[in-house]
Amino acid sequence: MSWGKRKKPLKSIAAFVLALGLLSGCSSAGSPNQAASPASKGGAAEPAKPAEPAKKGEPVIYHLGETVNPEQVTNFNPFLATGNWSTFFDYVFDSLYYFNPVKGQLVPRLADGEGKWSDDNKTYTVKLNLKAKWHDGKPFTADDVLYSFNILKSNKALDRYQLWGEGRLADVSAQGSDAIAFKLSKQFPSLPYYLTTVYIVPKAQFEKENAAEFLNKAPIGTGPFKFRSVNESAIVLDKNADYFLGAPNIDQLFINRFNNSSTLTLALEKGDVQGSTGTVAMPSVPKLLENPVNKLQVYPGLNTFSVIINNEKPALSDMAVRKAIQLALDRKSLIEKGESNGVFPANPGFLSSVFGDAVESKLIDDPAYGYNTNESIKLLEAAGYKKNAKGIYEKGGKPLSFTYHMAANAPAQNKEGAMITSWLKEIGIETTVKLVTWPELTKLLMSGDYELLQNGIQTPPDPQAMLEIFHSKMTAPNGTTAPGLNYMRFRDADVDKWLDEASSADAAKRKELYKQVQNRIAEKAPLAVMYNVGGHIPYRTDKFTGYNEDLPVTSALSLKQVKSK
Amino acid sequence: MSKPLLHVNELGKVFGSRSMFRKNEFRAVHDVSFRLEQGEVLAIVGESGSGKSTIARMLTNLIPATSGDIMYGGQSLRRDKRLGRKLPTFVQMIFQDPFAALNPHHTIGYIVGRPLLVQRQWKGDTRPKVLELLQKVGLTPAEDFIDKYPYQLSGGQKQRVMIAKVLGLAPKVIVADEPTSMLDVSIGVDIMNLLLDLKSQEQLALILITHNLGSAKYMADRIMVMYAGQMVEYGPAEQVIGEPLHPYTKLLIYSSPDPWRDASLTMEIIDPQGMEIPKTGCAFHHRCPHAGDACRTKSVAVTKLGGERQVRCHLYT
Amino acid sequence: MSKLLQVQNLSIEYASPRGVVKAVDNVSFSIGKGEIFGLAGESGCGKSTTAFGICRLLRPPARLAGGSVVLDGIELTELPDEQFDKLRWSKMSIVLQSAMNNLNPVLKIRSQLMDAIVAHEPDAGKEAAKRAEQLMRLVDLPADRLDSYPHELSGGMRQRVVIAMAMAMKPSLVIMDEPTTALDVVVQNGIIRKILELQEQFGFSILFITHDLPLMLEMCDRIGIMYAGRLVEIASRQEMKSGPRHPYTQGLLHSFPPLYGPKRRLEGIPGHPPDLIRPPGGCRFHPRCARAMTQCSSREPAVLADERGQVACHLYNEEGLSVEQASAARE
Amino acid sequence: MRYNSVYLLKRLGFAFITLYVAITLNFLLPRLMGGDPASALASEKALGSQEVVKALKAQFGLDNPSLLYQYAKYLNQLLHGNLGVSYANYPSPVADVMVKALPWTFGTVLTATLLSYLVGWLIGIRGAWKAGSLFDNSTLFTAFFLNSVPFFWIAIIFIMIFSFYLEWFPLGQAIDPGIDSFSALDKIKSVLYHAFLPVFTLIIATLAGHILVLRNNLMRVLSEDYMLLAKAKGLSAARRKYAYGARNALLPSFTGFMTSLGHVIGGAITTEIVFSYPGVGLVTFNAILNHDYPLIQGSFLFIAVSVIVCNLIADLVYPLIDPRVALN
Amino acid sequence: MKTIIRIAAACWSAFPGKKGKLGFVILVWFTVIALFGSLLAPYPKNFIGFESWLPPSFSHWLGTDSYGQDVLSQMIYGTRTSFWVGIIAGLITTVIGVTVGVVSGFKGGWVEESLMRVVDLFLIIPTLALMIILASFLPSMGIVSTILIIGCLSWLYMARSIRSQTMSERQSGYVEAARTIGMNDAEIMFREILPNIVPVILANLVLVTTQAVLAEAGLSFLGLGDPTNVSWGTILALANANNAVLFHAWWWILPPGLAIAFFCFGFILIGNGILEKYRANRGNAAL
Repeated sequence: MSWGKRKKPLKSIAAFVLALGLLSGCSSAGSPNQAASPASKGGAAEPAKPAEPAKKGEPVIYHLGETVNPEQVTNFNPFLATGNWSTFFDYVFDSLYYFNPVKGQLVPRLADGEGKWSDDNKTYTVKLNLKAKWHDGKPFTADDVLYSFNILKSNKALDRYQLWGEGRLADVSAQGSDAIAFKLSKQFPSLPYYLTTVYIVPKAQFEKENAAEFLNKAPIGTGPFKFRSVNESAIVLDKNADYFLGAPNIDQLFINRFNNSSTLTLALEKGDVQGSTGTVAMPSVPKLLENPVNKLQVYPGLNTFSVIINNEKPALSDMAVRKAIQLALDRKSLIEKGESNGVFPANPGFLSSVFGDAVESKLIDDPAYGYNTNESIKLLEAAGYKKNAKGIYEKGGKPLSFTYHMAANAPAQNKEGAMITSWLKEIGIETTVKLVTWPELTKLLMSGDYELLQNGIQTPPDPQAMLEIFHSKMTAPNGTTAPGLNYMRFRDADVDKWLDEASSADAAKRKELYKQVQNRIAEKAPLAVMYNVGGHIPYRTDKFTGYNEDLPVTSALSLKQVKSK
Repeated sequence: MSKPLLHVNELGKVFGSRSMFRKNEFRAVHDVSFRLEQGEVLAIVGESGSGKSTIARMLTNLIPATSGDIMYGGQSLRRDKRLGRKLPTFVQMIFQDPFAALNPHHTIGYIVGRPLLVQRQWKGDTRPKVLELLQKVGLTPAEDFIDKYPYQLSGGQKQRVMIAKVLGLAPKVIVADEPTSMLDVSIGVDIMNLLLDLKSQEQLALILITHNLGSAKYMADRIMVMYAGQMVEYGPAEQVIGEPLHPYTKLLIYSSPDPWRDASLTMEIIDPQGMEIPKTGCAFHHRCPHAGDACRTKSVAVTKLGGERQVRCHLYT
Repeated sequence: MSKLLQVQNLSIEYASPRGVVKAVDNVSFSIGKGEIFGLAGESGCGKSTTAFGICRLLRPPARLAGGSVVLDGIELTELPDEQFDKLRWSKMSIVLQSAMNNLNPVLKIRSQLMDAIVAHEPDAGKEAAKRAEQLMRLVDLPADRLDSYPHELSGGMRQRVVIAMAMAMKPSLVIMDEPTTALDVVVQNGIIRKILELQEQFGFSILFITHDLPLMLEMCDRIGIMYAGRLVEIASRQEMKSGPRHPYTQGLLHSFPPLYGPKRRLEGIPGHPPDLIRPPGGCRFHPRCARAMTQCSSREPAVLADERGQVACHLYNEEGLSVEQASAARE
Repeated sequence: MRYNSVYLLKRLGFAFITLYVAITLNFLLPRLMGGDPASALASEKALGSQEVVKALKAQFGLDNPSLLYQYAKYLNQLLHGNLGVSYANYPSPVADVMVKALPWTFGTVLTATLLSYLVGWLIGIRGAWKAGSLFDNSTLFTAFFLNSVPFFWIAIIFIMIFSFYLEWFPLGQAIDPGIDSFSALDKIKSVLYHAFLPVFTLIIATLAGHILVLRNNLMRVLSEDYMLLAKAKGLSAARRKYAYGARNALLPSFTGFMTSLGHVIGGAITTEIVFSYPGVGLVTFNAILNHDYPLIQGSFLFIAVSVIVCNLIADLVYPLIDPRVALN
Repeated sequence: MKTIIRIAAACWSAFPGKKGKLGFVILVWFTVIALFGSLLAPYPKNFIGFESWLPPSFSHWLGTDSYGQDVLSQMIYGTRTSFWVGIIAGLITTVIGVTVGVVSGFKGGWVEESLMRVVDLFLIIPTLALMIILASFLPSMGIVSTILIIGCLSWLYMARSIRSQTMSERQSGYVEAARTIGMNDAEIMFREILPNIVPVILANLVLVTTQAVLAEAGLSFLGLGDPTNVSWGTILALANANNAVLFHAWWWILPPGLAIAFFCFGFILIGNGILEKYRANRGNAAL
């Protein structure tokens, strides 16, 4: 044996392993689309840079960037709470109505116009647009709609918005071949908003499976885009030339997947993708906008970031303290420095500005609820608090010293938290910051085991639902689990009364009641609001045009209209 | 019969790991008996692997014996648990490698004084006693040495420190495991002389473990020759060297270089390259020019001959 | 006897953090063809360093500081590396201490033996394999041991392999640095007899280095004694046996307890070897010498060479008489 | 065959015990740390309704509070090759998710490890052989420095330089999004093109360790007597360097080669995140963010099993290349 | 003052070799910043009043970040966190590693077998992944848990190294010598053996400290650290999350990475120096 002989096998082993490693990688790259793509493989297009303008005869491809985990695109079953990526369904499936967060309105999709309430306001009838067709060519029928709603009834876990919950849907039935009647057990005027949360699926495909466990790898929808394939980097959708609301102008929609928003932002800047559904690194937005081809669409949303205050804890049960905290938040700074102007200032009355005229909009700019530390200090001193040696206000020997929980794992939010705690320090309120995991944060909220807690509260697309988080039926004393989102443990008899009244009142009356509730919330400061997070959608206008800015520009209905320049 | 200072009876040691998978045993020492009286020097001679160091370690209780017994002044090390604790004041050991046996991190004063404190033979400052001990082993002026660290000393000085440390506990028996083999010969002689002098002064018994027949003859009153874990020959030093009985002893003496030997002396040597020690019969039969059938099959017992001599060989049964 | 190796004023030193160590200082000796020359001394006296200096295997920071080494008429110290590499093993081979470390643990004996041959005769090929077997037979090892790894052999066998390897190119000089030190006496005896047998057969010269003076007196033709980097005495075996001249040699010889003769007290040599960074002035042995005189500490003794050998000690004047004898004769 | 049965049995036994402990650890750790994925999921999507929480818990088999019951169920499922169903990817089986991610990580990690070792060895050998030279000192300093740099920082710097400024490489991902319509050759090209930066990052980040280990080993070997003897024999420098020196220096680092896989996979987690590379690291990280117990367990199990298997392979190969091990 | 100079001079000569001295200078540099950060930093911690994305200038040597914070000041405050995380986690690791290593190396037998099997076992499981799991599942995250997690998971290699060192010490004669005078095990382990392996412990301490700093940076980068405490890792995480690359804000990306690298570099140099000196000493002792 000699060294010379030894060397060769070593080298060749190295080369073999190398090749093996990389080939195994690419074989798996190939396999999912072979398995999942029902369509035949397209002509061998050269690996052109995605952003190049389309040449003649080549498909027009729109590259949409999205931060989505690789595992989240393994399943295209829109019923499941997990393992899927909800934004995707908007392109492939239709719901009866689409909630347009830009205008706060419902847009009919599979429904043919607005539905009709019965006289007792307990039945809502929706007419169906039967021009719709499933991607596999089969006709769309009322049965599909009935199936899609009734499956939620039989699978509690799928009914994430509790449509079949207490006092809500009692029965869904067909009214002839082109209408569906939603019967309620109690008046529930918000029902149309809730209808936006259910995607209609083809009964023929789903009834063969258990909807709660169906791993849908080749989704069939009625939507503007057809599923073609999925690989490690993108979901590829073809245009639905037969779409009943008009065929898209682009031939293919690539949903390019990024794991982090930084890379996505860079891809946008470089033109690898033309738009995103929203998750970009907020601080990068101003830089993006330095390039005139980049635009940003911002609209308020349903998620309100706040310093949530536990109203049952000592000192925090004192309205003066809560108010002082509310006044110590410089919302403008938070929005500017923390969120780079990509969010909307929140309404001290809590209702998101997305709900248009139901919102008491004067509260937003009312200096009485704006940043004013002098006023904070005045309030505290008026309430009998005195500064101690450490410069912290105290009463009866008990200083205003609170724990301040926030989620770990969110650098921007933590930065904002640091800003807030330093402001609180300025007005003589001491905080001990505790960072916890997200589930732990939820647990603390539910059990009321916290004092101050920075987090967002997300509500369904319904003003009633948004305000009902202040209803006392949504809370429970500290130590017991809150049945609803009233984590603040806020109780106000008037608010309860007004909300109960609104739940069955007509539209005008409701608006009026909502405004009353909002004013009371602003006044009592059960929590200190920061900002509304909705959409902040960057998009490029250098290669494509025709975005509909009345909708989220990268939503299915807008992208349908987009065409290449 | 009066109780000897040290009585070793059928001592045996089996090393082995009994793992899940198989037994891996090695018989390091087998059936060794001897006795030692005050003022006596016994040399245990053998090649590496003969088991001589194992005996030294069993005598000082560094490793336990697996069979047989060691008795100090009639007390059994095996049965008398209390003896174990105070054994250090009874028997002490001098190690082969003075470079390693002194903790490089401590001063000479600490090293020599420490045993006194550990064995509660001294209270308070050990310095005067340490100075006295250093003086005794010829490290003079002792003041110069007491605060030094081992690395500041030469090999011979280190071995003297080792001896001083050992003397501190006033043991009755000292086991010296190749005390000079790591030292230059000119220094080694001094150490041997020191040990002999101390032996007479302090009325010690000395066990010298060595592979060097010359040193054994120089130091010892009696010599015990070890081979493959067994004692093969025992007797007064002059006799064992002068008129060896066992073929192995003869081989050993013949192989030891000595320019003054009788040049005409020749010997038939059987050198079974790499062959393992036989498991049956006499352990030496594969190298023995006189081996007969009995040697190959029958194990040998010790034969006691006149004049205190003992030999383990079929030739003398 | 013609000279095979001539070492003249060899000096080797190395830098240590505390200063320059003169490990070998002005050492001169020669070895005749077919002669076994022993170099003896205690640890640190520079005997191994001398050997490494001769075959240019000094490891940094040790370096040759001066002197010349002539092997078979070739001046070795100035030879370029490539030429010296060709000369290695073919003219001069070396046997190191018999530790496990002598052989490459991951190569079979066969390839290590063949390496030595192929390095000098790249075309040897099959013939090299045959020669490897012959070499094994030479040292009484079965040829099938060629396929063993070093760890599968006993210490004595390994040393035999190393000796076999040293014979591979039939060198004219074999340097043996403590070849048997770590071995048991019986094994040592076997190997020494094998070395003598091979030497008789092939007639090479041996530079034999050991601290074991009795062993040396049994096998070497001439013996040089080193102390603290200097060669203090050279004498034939007979002269050595009958009575060395240098007080150090005398002391050393009397430090080995003899096997024969009546028991008598040995004296050894008091003190310990000097620190070679700051060696004592004059004769380096004088601090330990029982017969030291005033001049010993101030003047380096000249080397006296005569028919009995050579000695560097103030006790002896030009005539080879001791100073006492000389002064006694004068009076 | 140099194997002896005891050695073989011992290694296999250890591999199995390790596997068992890893399995148990995988089960226990996430649960002991607290957290309740069902409530978290429910509160995210279902407004904190207890009814939905209950339904979700039942769905994921968390309704039985007994840890022992869950453990038994977990082991039983494992025996049937069932790693459970991912929460976040419900109803995708964990195995499916892992099988998709594994090739990417193994491709990059193995390639990077092999190349890194190769380059590190070569540099280390050269450095030790010429110890004290300019080359040695500069590589040593660079290695010390690189040894101290976080993987993800290198990744960010690479993205900044090579992807953003120079635009030589993509900003991340493993393949071109249009792969669907590519020819086989273009697919391979695309994969290699995308893998370059992540692999390069892993190489740079791990190179230093290999250089240092090999250099130290070789320095030690060079002081051995057989190296001196090899020189005395007149062997050529190349033969001394490789057959005598490097080979002895490589062997101790061979087992390290396999164990270092775990370290590299650890580093690959942050690297994959920066490069949006769809491997095990990214899956693990996302699973952790989603509190997806079965997926975390699965990903852990896959990592552990791979490393255990690699170790076992190393243990079995070792006696073939180092004769000393066989005796043991 | 004089004593400080004397101590400094003693330290200076204690650090072996040029590399060790360079490492010492780096260590002193970071120590001074860590200890006197609040005096050195030009602006207060987390002050956000400046314009965002300012490139380096005289008033902001390292520019400002997306929040309008002075990067230099953040770096200086970050030094403190990273420094203490490294040191404390390193000490925890050392205590565990030394205890396990010394006990298993000294005791041998089943104690060693079982401890080392555990070590082998955990060595196989990737530590960073394990840390991520622990960190992300802990109900609350703070600097203390970061330190504990890092400290408790990094001792494996150290235990091994200390064990092998202890084993070689155990074989050296002074341990047997200590036994023969009747010292008990604890005394031998901690009075006799421990002082002799101090250099090895120090060298290991230095290494685990750098590992701790790197691990903290990694966890912070993944958002699993404690963002209320500014550290080099959180600065990098913020730079990455806020897309400093897009803004060409190299002044926000390079300093934290380089700081981590230099800090660890300094420590590794010191460790290497200690080990080299130790080996040299041992070598000489054996001669």
